[in-house]
Amino acid sequence: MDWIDWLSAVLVALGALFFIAGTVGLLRLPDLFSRLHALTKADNLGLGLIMLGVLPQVGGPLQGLKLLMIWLLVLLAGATGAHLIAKRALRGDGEDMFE
Amino acid sequence: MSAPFLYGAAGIILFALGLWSLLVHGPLLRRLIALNVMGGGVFHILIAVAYRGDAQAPDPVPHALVLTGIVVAVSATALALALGRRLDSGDGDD
Amino acid sequence: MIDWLAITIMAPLLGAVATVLAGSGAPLPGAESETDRERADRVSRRVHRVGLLAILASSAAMLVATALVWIDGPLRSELGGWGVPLGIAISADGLSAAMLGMTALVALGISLYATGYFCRGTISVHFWPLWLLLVTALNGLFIAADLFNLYVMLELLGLAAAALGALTGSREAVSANLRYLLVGLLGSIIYLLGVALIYTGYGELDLGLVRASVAADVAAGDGMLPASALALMTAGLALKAALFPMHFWLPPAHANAPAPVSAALSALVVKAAFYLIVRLWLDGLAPAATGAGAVLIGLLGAGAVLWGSWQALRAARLKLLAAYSTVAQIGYLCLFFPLLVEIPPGPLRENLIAALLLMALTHGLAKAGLFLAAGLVQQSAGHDRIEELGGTAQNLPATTFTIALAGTALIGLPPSGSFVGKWVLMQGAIAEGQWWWVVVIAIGTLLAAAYVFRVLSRAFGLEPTPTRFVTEVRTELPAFLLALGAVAGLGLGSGLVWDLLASAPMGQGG
Amino acid sequence: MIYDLWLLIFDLVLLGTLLALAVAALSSPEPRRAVMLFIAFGLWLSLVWARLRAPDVALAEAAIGAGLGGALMLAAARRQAREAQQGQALAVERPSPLAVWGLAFGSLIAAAALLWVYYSTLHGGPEPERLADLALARVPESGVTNPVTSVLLNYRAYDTLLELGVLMTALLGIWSLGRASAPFQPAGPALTAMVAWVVPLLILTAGYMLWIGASAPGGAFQAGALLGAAGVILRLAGDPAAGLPGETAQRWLVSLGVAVFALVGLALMVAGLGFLTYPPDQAKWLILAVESAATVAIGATLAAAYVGGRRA
Repeated sequence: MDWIDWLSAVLVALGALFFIAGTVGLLRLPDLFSRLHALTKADNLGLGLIMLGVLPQVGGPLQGLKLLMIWLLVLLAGATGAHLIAKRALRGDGEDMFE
Repeated sequence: MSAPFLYGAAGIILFALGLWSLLVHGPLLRRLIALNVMGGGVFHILIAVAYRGDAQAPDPVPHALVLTGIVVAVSATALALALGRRLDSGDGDD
Repeated sequence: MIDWLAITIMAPLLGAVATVLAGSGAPLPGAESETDRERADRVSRRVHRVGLLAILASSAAMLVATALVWIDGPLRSELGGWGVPLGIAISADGLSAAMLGMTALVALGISLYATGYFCRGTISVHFWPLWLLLVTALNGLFIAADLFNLYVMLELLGLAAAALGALTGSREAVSANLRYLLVGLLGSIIYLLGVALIYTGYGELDLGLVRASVAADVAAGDGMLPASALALMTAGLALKAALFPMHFWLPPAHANAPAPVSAALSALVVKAAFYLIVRLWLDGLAPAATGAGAVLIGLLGAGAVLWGSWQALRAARLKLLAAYSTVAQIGYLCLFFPLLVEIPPGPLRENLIAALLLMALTHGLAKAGLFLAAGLVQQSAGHDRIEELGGTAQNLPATTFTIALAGTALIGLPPSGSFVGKWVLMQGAIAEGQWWWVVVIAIGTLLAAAYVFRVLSRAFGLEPTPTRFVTEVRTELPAFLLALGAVAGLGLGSGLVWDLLASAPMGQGG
Repeated sequence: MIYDLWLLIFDLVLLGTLLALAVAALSSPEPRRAVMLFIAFGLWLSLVWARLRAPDVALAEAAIGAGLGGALMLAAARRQAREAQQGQALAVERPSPLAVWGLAFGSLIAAAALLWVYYSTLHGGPEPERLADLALARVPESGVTNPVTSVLLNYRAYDTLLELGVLMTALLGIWSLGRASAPFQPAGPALTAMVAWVVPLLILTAGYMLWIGASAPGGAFQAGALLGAAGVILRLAGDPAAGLPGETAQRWLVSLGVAVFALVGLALMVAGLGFLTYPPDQAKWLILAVESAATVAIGATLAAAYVGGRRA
């Protein structure tokens, strides 16, 4: 293993740590908002780190671009999802999505 | 002990778990989940048989069979859910 | 180059597509205005025309395929030009051809009847595409020579059948057919597990190749894998064929479907699952068939004959009676298994296989006729409660005659095809020294006579003499012809079945 | 294949998690929780399949099995939960302990027997010659270079044609059952903004997936699932039709796959090559045509199934 591989390994491990932290937060934190916060923050960061770690290992710039896009999509979906959950929680737990 | 056996064995356990749940639990949604887990178990066996180690390309035939199976399973699930919805909504329309 | 086997699948499949397109513009359920009704009638007529055309083309192709097998022997075609084991083959021997021919006749009868039965509303818009897909699946199943292709056909059959059965939309129909769908799915998954085991062990899916590999394995004294696979597949298919005691889903599902659908389900769909059991036991996995397993099937069959006939006798409704009678009739077919496994290949065994096929065909025609007639009774009387059927013969003489003819075939009176079938079965049982099956057949026949006469005695109540024999040709004639075919056609022409099987024996086509 | 220790541990963790997720999904009585766990199970299953070098199937399971199947189940679970809230209490089922344990015992016996058969099949004798080498060797003649696509659209094209028939049958059954389910209310600005980004991206990705399927993991089913997912997202954001056109056009779209596939097959038969027998030099384009039609049909069918019935 040369230093690039070591760097990858460290970054991926760090990313995994963030995921664990996010999961622990989801399970242990008291209310929905802080859980949401922990989860999205940790996941976004964790995935970003894992992506950075894998980036030097891929075959070409196109694959790297795909990885970047995956991260951006997850960011977008995560942010929207968190927003929707929070909005619904603020309005009270009715079936407000129905007509 | 080999990877195909280990993975195939997990498939058989999934099949048995799903079968048990299907026979024990009544509600439609739980039955459908059980059937899908059983199906997943069978697919898992086929995927495990297709795996020939990391040095050799896997067998594409079981892969295609499983792909077909997945589409068939989701079709059946969709129809069953529609029948269940019709049952819940009563005889209002038609 | 015309591949008639492929056409038997493609004609109904493309017909289904055509009826899907023709069904555009039907009003939504609940729309009741005058223009809506007019629109519904217009669309409905269009779909009927397209559908009838498609079923005529399909039946013609099926009959051509049957005739070709009869004249030239087995048909086989390797799709995609890859050849087995890589590609998929379809093939037809005498057994497949006979099932194709029966399906063509029953499908024609049901289709003609449906144009009259579904003349109101938009139900025809939903009926035709699903019905043509059901025919596709049936044909596909009868000519399939590949274990996984059979799985796809089974699923197509199960989904189309459950959707058709729920067409009336009544609570009973939807709940019974939801249960039928789930049972069918369970059966398919168990079958697929058997296929997965076969692929694990032999790495092939073509029935002919699997048969050779299994034979080699069994000859080497190692039959555990094929026996387990056969057990799994049979269990899965027994669920679908409603083999006692896995018949619980059948009576409500068949009794609550619209009459043409009940006829198709009882005459064809259940038979297709049973056909596949026969195909596996006598052809694809035949070397792995064990006597103990066959005796178990025979015992379940005996249970089905007794229980099904008894329940039919106690049934309050005509369609429920017909459905329980189907359970019993599947039982008779199972009684052949313990004999077939014991008897070595030869004329006696060929005789038994032909008799089995003859009984299946007779029941197919007779039960289709009975269900179609029951549907007419239900439409005319507004119900099908047997106790209140007095005077039906006066209102619907032709239909009552149809019920009597179908009853003759169900009991197994001469000259019906099932008389010949039962006769050969009893001969075989006595020749093999397994006389107890004869007792079961005798009790079942007596019970069948009792439930048929129970209906007829109600129907011939003392009422004024009818003025017209036939009230509506379009619906009454197909039912009558099917029942007549079961009694006279297959009874007097039972030699045809022997000819067909002799010209294309099993195990050579696939 | 002899195991190295780390790989064995890795595999055991992977499979242990899979089984734990299955148990959790199967044993949860609350419908929404059960469905979410089932979706997690499906995603994990696709991860395991990726480990077994089955990326095509992994994609399909994630997109179709867990994704669209999950979306359909989630809609049903949500409706049940709403009915439960409105006082139509969910039937509380308490299966008798005897049945529970008896059936557990029965399933255990069945599993043990199957494991024994499976073990002796795999390790009882020489590894059988399966179709792998034959299938891989003939890929160059099949018109595509992804072996799974070779099997799906050439060697076993007949299966795939009928599989499209199964999908169509399910939708026709759904249509026969009556009206569509109630739509969702229009989305707020955040979701609308996401939809505006994601739906075009999904359609673009579907096209890419379809094209790349000839040579790399992907193909008509994965691409169709992406189109179906676009429909699901549109419906969630408030479009009651899930982005689908009017009824007549919908009927054309959902039957397009079967129709083109069957007509190509028959045309080849009439041309003297045999049903579904592609000439090797034109196989590539014929397969692309069939796959394009199938992609559109699969996407439209899945989206229409999510709508759940006929609409005015």
